[in-house]
Amino acid sequence: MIGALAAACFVKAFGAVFLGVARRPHEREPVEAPRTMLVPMAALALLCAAIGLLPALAVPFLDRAAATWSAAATAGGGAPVPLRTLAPVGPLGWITVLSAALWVGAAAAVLLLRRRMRVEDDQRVPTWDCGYAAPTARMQYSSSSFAEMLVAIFRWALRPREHAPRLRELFPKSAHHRSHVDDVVLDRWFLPVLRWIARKLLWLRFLQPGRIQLYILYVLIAVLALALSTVPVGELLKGLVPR
Amino acid sequence: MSATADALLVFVLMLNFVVLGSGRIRSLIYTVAAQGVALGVLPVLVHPAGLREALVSIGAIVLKSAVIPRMLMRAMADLPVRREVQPLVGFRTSLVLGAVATAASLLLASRLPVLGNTAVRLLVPASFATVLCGFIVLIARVKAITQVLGYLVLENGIFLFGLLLLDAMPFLVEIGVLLDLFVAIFVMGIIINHIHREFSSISTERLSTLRE
Amino acid sequence: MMSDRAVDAAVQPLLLLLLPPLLLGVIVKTKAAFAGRVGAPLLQPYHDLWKLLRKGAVLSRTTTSVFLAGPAITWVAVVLAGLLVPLAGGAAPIRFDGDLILFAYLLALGRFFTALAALDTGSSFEGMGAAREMTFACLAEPALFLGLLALARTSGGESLSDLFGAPIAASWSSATPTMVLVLFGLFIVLLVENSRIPFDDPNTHLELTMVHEVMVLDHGGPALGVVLHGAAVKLLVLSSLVVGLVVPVRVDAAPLRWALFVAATLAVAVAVGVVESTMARLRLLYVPNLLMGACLLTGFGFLLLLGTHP
Amino acid sequence: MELATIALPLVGALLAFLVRSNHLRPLVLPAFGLAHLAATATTLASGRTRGSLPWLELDPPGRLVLLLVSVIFAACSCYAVAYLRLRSDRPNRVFCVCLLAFLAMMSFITWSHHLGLMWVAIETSTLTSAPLLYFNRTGRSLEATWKYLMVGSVGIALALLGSLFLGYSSLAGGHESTLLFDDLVAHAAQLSKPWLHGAFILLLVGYGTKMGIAPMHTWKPDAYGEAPGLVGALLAGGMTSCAFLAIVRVFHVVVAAGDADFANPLLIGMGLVSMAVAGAFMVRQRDFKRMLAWSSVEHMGILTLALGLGAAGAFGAVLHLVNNGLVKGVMFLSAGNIHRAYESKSTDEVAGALRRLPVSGALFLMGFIAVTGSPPFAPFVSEFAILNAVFAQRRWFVGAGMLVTFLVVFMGMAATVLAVVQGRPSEKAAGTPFHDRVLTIVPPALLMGAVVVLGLCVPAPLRAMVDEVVRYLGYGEGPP
Repeated sequence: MIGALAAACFVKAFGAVFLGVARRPHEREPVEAPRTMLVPMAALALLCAAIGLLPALAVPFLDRAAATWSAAATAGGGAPVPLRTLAPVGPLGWITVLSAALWVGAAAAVLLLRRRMRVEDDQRVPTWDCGYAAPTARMQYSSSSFAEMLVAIFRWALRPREHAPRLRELFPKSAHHRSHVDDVVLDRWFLPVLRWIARKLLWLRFLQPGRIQLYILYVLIAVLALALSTVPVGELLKGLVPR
Repeated sequence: MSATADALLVFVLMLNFVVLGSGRIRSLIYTVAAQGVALGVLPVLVHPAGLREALVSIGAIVLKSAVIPRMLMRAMADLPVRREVQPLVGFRTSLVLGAVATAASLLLASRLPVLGNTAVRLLVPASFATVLCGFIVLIARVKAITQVLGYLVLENGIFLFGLLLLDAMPFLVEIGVLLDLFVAIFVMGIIINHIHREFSSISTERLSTLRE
Repeated sequence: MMSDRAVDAAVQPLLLLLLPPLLLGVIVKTKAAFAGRVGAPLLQPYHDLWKLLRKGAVLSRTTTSVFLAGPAITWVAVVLAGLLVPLAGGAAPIRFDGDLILFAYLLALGRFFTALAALDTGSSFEGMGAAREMTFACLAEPALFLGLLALARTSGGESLSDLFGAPIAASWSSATPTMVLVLFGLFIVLLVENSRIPFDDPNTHLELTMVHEVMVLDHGGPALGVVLHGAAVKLLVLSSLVVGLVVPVRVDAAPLRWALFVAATLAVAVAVGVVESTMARLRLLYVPNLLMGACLLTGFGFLLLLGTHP
Repeated sequence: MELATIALPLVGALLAFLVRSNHLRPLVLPAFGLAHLAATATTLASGRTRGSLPWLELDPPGRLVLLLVSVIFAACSCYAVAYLRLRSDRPNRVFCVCLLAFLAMMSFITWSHHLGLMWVAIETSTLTSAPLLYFNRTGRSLEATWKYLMVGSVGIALALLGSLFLGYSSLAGGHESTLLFDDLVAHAAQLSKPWLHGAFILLLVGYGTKMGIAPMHTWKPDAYGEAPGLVGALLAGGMTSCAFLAIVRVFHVVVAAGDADFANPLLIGMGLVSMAVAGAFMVRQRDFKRMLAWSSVEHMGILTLALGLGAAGAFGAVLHLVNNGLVKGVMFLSAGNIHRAYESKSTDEVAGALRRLPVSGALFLMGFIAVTGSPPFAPFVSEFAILNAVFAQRRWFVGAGMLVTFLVVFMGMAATVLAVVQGRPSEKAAGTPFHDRVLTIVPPALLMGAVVVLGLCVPAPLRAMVDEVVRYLGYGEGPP
């Protein structure tokens, strides 16, 4: 489930942001980020691809790290039991072969298809709109509409917030509908609990009202409390009866 | 010899109740001074008379019954503040508390292994009672000057207990303790003056702005 | 025996590429038979594909390079997934521990890129299709995974080939309830993944009702061909899972095995056709419930095993 | 040999009293402060720890506290010069005299080896520090001084009674009554138990009041909140350490008497209570000086708790004593700077300290990160050792309680400190004449440097002293 949810989330994110038509006219022409920002991202991407392609390279590093950790686990004595080293776990050979096949195959297919379907820009036509009179860019699927079905399924957990228009007049003018899902765990459970605790702790402030007599009383109470806590109650009762 | 010591100790206990019950600050100071005198005499009675004991008792008498009360009286004189003692907890309740405290200290003392040979069996309970009465005065009175007197009563109680182990305390330390008491009262007197100048009253109700 | 594996390895890719359109033809034929029509000839899909591959292309102005990459990558992913599955009871050309996870995620990869290509066109129809497809996938994937896990537990192996080989016969006898549940579960997954009737009507013309078709709405010419062939291969791959379950018999002779496999696959296609013609499309709101049902089926099957098998 | 460390400051006090000009007098402070540091160093290096009188002897914990007090005073005295220059409007005769007298008394505490003598020293130090609190001459600081003096004196009176109990317990135990630590430890086995227990309770409450552990902590937020930053640093760094020293010495007697399992639960209980109270009152605290006071209450709670853990916790406790002193020094001095620059202590008016006072603000922030026990700094090492000890002894609830209080304290302090440090200073704040001066920044920076160094590696001589204290407590070799 998690894999599919992740896929859905990234399709939504990538699609809404990069693909389709611009929803609003840009104030100023969006310009590519400077090279210094691109290079780090590219480097990281390459690194991921490299590990994906040749996991065998990363294994020795991971092994050593895991070994130290596992050795520490039994520092109390006894021979350090090394964790199952990563090598035999993952069929690294096959993974390399398959990912290579995937890369090469995909590249070849894309190039082949692109050569077959070379179309000059001027011959391009608007997307097929099933004959609708005036499709506007705003009719595209935005991110919340994309996720609407999923949110509906998990409504009990996500508690989406709806801002539906309330129609008041007979002939409603412009209306808007916005729904968003806030960070459930943080907003719904964590912060309210913290606020409640803070209120409870504030209530304790009456313990320090500023009157000095009370402070001296606290000192006396401390002595009595300590004295009583050490003398077992039984002996205390026995002690009440003077010898 | 121990009979007179016992009598004196009973007198000290009585003074405790007078302290708790007295309504006017002036009488409070006199009572504490009387207690000072009674305590001053005790070291000579309890331990075989020696130069050290004599010096300690003279020092105590001079300090507790003369120097400090006069200082407090002078502090009282230039404070045009009403003379009554403002009790936080009514006089009667303080007296009842005092009685309970004395009973408890008597009981506690009876359970603690006091060495038989000390001439005075009553010494330990008396000191506990005085300490607890000092606490009651500190907690149950509003005016700052009465708190100083409560502290004095507390010190008297501890001084009483100190009589048991006169030889443990080197003479120098004994005088040090008395000196400290004097300086403490002196500094408190100065602060009371400042309080009066700042708040034009020495009741601790004005002294409760700092709170959480 | 070595030559036998080599034969398998050679036959499998060929079969992967050639057999699938036939399955589509068989499904169309069975539906026609049910409707009392003669229906299109069995080889019609081959002709469609051939025609599409040679047609000219029309591209929308809003599309970027992602648009064409979608179908290409999907096709490659599905074919690779095909290579993982032991078609004829033998061993798959590519076999390693844990390849069932790779298999599921290759299918997911294909779906991912199809959806991206759909969003690239910027039309609300494709967006709707992509949204629905992703939602259904979220519910179908767990069913697939649980089913494969249940099989892995019964057969004790960890790679697809171990699952579907000899142990199937043994597990049918030892854990029949599980096998039945997993079979139904996988069959429902088959229907969802290939957007067959209960979930989506492949040959409807009403965009609003489509799921998978509307995603590929804007593809034309060779791209559409690639998409159709990819979908067909996916159908073959998933039905081979079902076949592996249903046909436990292990026969040594290679040609006989392959023949048996082709026959069984066609039988599955007929079954799909039967389902399509007997059931109507489910309302969109009920689809999640049915998918939840599939998950429960395979999940329950898996739970049943917890007690018995180590 | 002890003359140097005690007499020197007294001579300094006298000199300060004699110096006429308000301007020159502050210079006496660093002179004698550094001289005192030098004297301490030579005394410790030379190892001559036996005083001329039988009652004066520097035992291992005494050495450590003397060094700590001396270092903090040296830093504070340099800071004081600039501080008194900035506050030249106010006569500082009483302030300088009392400051040096305060140092003398603290050294006297570390040297004293007789319970009664130690009591006199602590009482006098309370009396000498009272005028320091009243330096600002406001109604609030007057009230703070009164409370400090009153609660402190009552607390210490109980400590005197406790000392007499201890003396009497040796008398009741058959030996002649004595208050010398060596004799007490020697006869520890024969001390009569009820008197010993009574003595320990009274001494714990008495000196606990001076340390400021709950429930006797009530004077601390008022006193530290109203005192100038300099005095707050000295009190939080020096005075509390001396009070803890007194409790360590008494605890040593109790351990020698074999009653450790009587004392440990008390210490752990008091420690946990003070940490909880500090945590509770730290939440939504708008006055950052009072927040520091609550942080001091919390750290005293940690010290008491660690002392109660026995052998394992002793190392952490002693190390934490040093770390806490240094970090409190940094926090109070930088808080003093911020308070003076903004002329307000409440987080409503104070904001953007990093912009307004770049160095002090940074030190205040680093101090906060150190005080809440974050890794690169010293308190982390000691708190980690303490927690390690707690969990090694399978005290799950105590450990859980500590961790929860650390979290609550961190959240409480973070809210206040970040409100002070971040944001943009108001125009009124930008207008005030006070800015970071060399002498107001260098002392806290040096202390911070020490905290960082201690966080990375405990230097050998210090390590030796700490191990000595652990041995002194009778636990043999401390944990590695």
